[in-house]
Amino acid sequence: MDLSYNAEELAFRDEVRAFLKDKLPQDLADKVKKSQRLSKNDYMTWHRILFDQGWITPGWPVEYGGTGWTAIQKHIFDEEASAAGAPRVQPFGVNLVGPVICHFGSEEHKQRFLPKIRSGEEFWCQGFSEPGAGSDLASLKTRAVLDGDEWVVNGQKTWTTLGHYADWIFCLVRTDPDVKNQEGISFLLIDMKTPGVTVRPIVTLAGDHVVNEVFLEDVRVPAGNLVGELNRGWDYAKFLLSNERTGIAGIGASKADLEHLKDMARLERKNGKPLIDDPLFQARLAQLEIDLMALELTNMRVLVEEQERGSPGPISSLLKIRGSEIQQRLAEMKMDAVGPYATPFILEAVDADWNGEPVGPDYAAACARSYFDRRKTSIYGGSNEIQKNIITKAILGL
Amino acid sequence: MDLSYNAEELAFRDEVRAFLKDKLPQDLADKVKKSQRLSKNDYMTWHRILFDQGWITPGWPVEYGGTGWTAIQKHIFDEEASAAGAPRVQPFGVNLVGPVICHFGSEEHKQRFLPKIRSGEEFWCQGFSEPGAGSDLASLKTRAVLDGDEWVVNGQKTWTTLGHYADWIFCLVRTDPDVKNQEGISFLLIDMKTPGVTVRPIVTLAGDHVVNEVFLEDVRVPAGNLVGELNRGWDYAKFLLSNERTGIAGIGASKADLEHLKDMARLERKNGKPLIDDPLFQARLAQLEIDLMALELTNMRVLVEEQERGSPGPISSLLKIRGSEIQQRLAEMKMDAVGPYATPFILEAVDADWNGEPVGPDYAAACARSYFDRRKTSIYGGSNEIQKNIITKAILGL
Amino acid sequence: MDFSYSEEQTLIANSLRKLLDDTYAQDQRQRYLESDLGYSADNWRQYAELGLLSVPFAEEVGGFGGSSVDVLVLQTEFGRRLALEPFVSTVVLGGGAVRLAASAEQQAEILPAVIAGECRLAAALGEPQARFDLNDVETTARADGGGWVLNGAKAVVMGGDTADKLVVSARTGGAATEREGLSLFLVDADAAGVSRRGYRLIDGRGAAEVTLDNVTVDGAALLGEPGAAWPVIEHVADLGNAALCAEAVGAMEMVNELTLDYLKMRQQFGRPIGRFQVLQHRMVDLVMEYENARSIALLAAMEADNPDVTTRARAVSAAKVYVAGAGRKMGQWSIQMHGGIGMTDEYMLGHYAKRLNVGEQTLGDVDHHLARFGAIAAAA
Amino acid sequence: MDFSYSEEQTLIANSLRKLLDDTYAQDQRQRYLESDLGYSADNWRQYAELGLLSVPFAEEVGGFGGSSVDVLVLQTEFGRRLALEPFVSTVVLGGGAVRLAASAEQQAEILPAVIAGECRLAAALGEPQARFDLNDVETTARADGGGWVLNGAKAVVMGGDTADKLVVSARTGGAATEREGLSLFLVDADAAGVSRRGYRLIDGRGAAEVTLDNVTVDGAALLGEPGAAWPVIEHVADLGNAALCAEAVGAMEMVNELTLDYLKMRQQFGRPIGRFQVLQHRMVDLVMEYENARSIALLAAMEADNPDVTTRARAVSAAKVYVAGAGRKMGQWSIQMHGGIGMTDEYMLGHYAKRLNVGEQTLGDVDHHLARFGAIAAAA
Repeated sequence: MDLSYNAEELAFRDEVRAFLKDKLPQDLADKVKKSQRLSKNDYMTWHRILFDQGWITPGWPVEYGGTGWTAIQKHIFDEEASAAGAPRVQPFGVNLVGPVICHFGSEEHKQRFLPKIRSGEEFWCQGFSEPGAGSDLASLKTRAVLDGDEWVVNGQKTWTTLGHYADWIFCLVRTDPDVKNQEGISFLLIDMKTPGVTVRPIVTLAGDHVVNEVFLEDVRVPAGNLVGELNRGWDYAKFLLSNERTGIAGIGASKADLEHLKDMARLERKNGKPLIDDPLFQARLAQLEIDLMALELTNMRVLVEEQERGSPGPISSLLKIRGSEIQQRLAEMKMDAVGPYATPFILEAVDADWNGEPVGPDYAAACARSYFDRRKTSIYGGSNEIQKNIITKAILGL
Repeated sequence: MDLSYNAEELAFRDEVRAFLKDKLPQDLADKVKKSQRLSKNDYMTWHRILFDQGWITPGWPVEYGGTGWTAIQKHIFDEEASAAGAPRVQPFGVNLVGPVICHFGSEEHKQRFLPKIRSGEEFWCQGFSEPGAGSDLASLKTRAVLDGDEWVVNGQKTWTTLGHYADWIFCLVRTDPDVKNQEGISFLLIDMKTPGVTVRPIVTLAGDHVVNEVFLEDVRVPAGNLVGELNRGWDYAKFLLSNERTGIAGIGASKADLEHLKDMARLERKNGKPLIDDPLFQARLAQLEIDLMALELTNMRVLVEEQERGSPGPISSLLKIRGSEIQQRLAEMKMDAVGPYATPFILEAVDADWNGEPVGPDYAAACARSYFDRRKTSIYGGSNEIQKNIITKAILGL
Repeated sequence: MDFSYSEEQTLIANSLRKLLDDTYAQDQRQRYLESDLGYSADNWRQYAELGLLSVPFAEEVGGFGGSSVDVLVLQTEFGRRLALEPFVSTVVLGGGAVRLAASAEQQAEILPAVIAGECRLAAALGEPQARFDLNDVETTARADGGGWVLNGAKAVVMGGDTADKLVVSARTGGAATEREGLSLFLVDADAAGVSRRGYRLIDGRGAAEVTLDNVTVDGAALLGEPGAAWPVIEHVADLGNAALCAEAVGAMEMVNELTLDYLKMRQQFGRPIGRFQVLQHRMVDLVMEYENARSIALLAAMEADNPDVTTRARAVSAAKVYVAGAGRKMGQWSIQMHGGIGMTDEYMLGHYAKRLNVGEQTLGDVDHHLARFGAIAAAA
Repeated sequence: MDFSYSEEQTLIANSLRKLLDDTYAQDQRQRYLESDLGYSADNWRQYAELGLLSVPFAEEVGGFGGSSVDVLVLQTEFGRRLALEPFVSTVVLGGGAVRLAASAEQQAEILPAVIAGECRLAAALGEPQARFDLNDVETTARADGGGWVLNGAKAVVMGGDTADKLVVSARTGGAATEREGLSLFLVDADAAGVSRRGYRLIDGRGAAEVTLDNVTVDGAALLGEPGAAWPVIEHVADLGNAALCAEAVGAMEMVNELTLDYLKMRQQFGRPIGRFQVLQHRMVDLVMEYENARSIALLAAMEADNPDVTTRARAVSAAKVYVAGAGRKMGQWSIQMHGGIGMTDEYMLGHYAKRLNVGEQTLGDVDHHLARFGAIAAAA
């Protein structure tokens, strides 16, 4: 047993740190640390830096551009990048559809799509959820009917994150309506510029436009855009979702967030002392840090196991549940930390190019907004209730 | 709106206080306040004092010995008795079978049983739960078959509180095995001295003998001991259980317990100061007291409504859930309050006639024991999960 | 013991409910929010006409002579519909300070316009460095001839963006966080030297940062005796918290209504999601939180007018702790039970959660009131 | 990074598990509990023969030279079976104090008998007034010729009822709760002036109140330099807590095994109760608590030997907070999920809950370690 990094891992960490120090633009890191809203350009700037470094798709098979990193190395990269204030790499191309294409796509798919995912030339979004198919994803209704050598797609997708930035959408569509739910679903790639695709923004209660509805009306898609086998889309979706869940624990980002919270709590004052020395606040902060430590170690255990055995397995549901709860508690404590200044809502104050005077301390503007925004972490990627159902079946056998 | 007692109620409270001051034996109150184990004699002493006062069965119809008190008056009595350290009146005769006999029993039942319940001459216990019928009480298997003018009873009851003290047991028995669960059950009164009745103690993890198994083997019971109509026992059980739940919230006892906890926290020291001034402990104590205040007021709202409308209704499930949680939190905080002295387990130290030297402060011996014992409050009387199922159906309509 | 509204209270609750039903459909509310004013001037006028703005004031000045329970009756309705008009800041806080601190002459001078809906008030009590301690006042008032000169900054003044007059706490004596030496002044919001930065709170209500730079007021602006305002400030905060608790209870009622409806309507896995036991039990938790919150909010309203500060503080701080805690949990749980739709601006649920959030963090958060209650409970 | 046992650790874990499987059936355990000794003398001998009592000691004195991770391997097995032998008090606490404080000569004098299973130790560090502060020592040691005279009282000394020798902390200087001026002495449990009141803890393990009334010891009884024992005392408590966490993790493993089995077996409403979603999700919570508890207990074991007190304290106090909290919740939830049967003495579940309870409240409870961790975290 040895819970510390070995020499090789430490050397890798140094390499990552040097890279981040050298290549991560300071203004970008500042935006992230202040929880400001990032533009598509901000995301893509960082994406291209990683691409140039050859580090944009660590999880892919090496022959398609993967780095060959171990699970631990991936974790180290994630943690260091978060600590340095790197933006989150948008996962839709890189972590979601990319691996599906690598594993199940045709040679044409690989050549057509993978390079542009890596270079960032094409931005992807995800077309899974529908108004009537949330937790019960398999009940989705979007239909694709073959007409000559084209699929004609009709239906509606929702909660499409950054769909308004996207060039392509990967969709689950029903290609056989006569079989039971999970069967008869296929995995289809659709160009967002195709006639009949309409994107409508959904504004969240935090005042942001991040997610969208995507309407598909007689959208004609080349037959060759279907990935893998017809009516096997559910298998690919499960493969994809289990990749999604691992990242979703967000340990690295939460560790960085905790440091930010501590910095705030050192500046805020209560009863004439730094808030961080207030017994109640300190105890709550300590409990949160301890819970994060425990989860981080469990995450490492899972990673090491994954490294030895192959895939992450249902245990990733467990990481997702706890990881999302911790992200929410962090946002909650930040909001509590700023006291009365949590309530003023100056939406433009979280825009990076805003030059106005903040209301209260400059870190206050993002707090209530983040608190409400973070409620989504226990909903998306399969709600925590769904994760518990998965564990119930897959691990407990109940 | 007026949340204070009116003049009549205040006068009643004074009357109760005077009675308690005058009639509650000091040594009995001391035992209760120290959470010592009470003997049958202790319980019966207090029972007889209340009987002599005419206050033993406030909930009964006046013609059978009820006091005619309003719901508020009953609450006042309960609260004052708890605060003064009166033992809990054992409910099996007085609150459970008594009202059933009053409402559904024959004239013979009333004349035969009610006076001796009131006088305490006969001690009752409850024969509902079975090894295979806990939460799912309606699946009970104890059979009663009519043989001439006698029921022949075979089966096993469990969790029979104070069955070893009891003269009589009221049982749910299956009298028609061919209909679905809730039907075919009858309500039968059985003399514990009848041949074939065997009581076996169950020792709890707190080291106490309070509950028992009761084995019924070819027990012959006069046909006339069946209460109400044949195969209608489930209705009487529901009537009885909803009475049980109201009392189970235990607001009065919890208020007394909270004062005891505060006294302990004033004596215990942490970091050189009284524990009650420790910020974490004080905050937790405050939250508990506030939760109890809120529940007490909700309880009063329910009582006033009950007074206006008749029966308590499904809302009593809500009181039971929160009331039992508060009882458990009180026990938990007492255990936490005594720190290292919570772990020594000197069972005899909670016996009233024990003269030994305590380990640690004299209030410490009962703490861990009570903590474990209180786990039962969210299990008995229909577990809190069952209560939530009841509310789901009866109030929410889900 | 009686938990029901009087006949008069029932009448007024019903008429207010009807008015709000007619004027607070979601699209109407959205329009108020998007307007510069941030609420409906029309409704404000109607409240005045219905006499709602007169509730807690003495009959001598044209008031209704009502109690905090009467305020609760109104606030519960405002909470149910998330009304945006500055009732709390004008009637409960600003008006509360005036009626508790000011002389009869001053009240006769100030309050009739308030009652008529012609003068909106706000209480500028908190300061940027003070967190929730209203005795932490650095704003100063210096005697100058017969009048006073005020300097300082006030933070997150609810209703301060649209108020006509501000009740400002300032230090005329004492040091740092002392309770002695505080005074209250009534200041015209557009007086020379007063600058306001108005903004919206996360629930859409208006507030402001207020700066006082050599603001000159005359002697009549001082409400009550100089240096003796602390008991009034503390009482005003209690009145405000009792009112915010009542408003929260109204909002909670709707949270539960929306959530229960959604559980019955929303189908997943071939049945209403309300058939899943985990959601059923969570819904029971929501109901329990609501019932207890309502109980203790009633207590706070009953005691909010109590001049005995210990009894009043115990009830109000208990209510604030319970209601704020329940409100946060209910907001979180109800959004979770809705899933994605609960996260959208289009659906009302989130607006209720935000309203509960603002109530929670106004005039002292849970920790603040837990400590206040705890000190009383430990001593008792 | 490697979370697995070494080959040697796996071997020893397996042989200990086999021994305990053979000797700790429920009725056997009950007999040990009912005996005067309170554990199995036979097992104790076998532990010695297997070399288990030598694990943390230096090879020079016949020890195995093992680490706290090796102790974790054993403690997890002891926890799984709720073994009653005084391993923690003798090997981890008493033995830990000797190996960290005593000179090489003293260790050579004392430890071989310990390793051979012929001398049981206990660490008498806590005092009746001290709550969990081991620097709050009122017991005094007065120099007397070449030796010392000890007076005072020690509280809830785990294993103190059957120990042959006690490691006693006493004040040779300093005042009140100062960390300076503390010394450790090895005292024969049956020395003149030592009186012990033995009793059982709620989980059945033995402990004692110890009174020292003019107890005379010679100079060799002093372990280490006089007045400089605090770092050793603090380290011994960390070793103890790491071991208790490991034991708790073993117990939790069984709690989950019992509960999951029960969910599958117990039928109500015509199906296994494990088909009810509320119980399913609660069982998932149990699994999550267990996995995280195990993770952080490993960290505590890894760091428990670290001489850097900040790193060590951070890991051990974090583990204690997490494991104690998880243990309490798991005890409560698992009993609840069992219903009545979980409340009985006949069924093993309650015994696991009681063991978790004692671990939680030994050598500092959650609040104690939350404050210790919090101070480090706030400074970092």
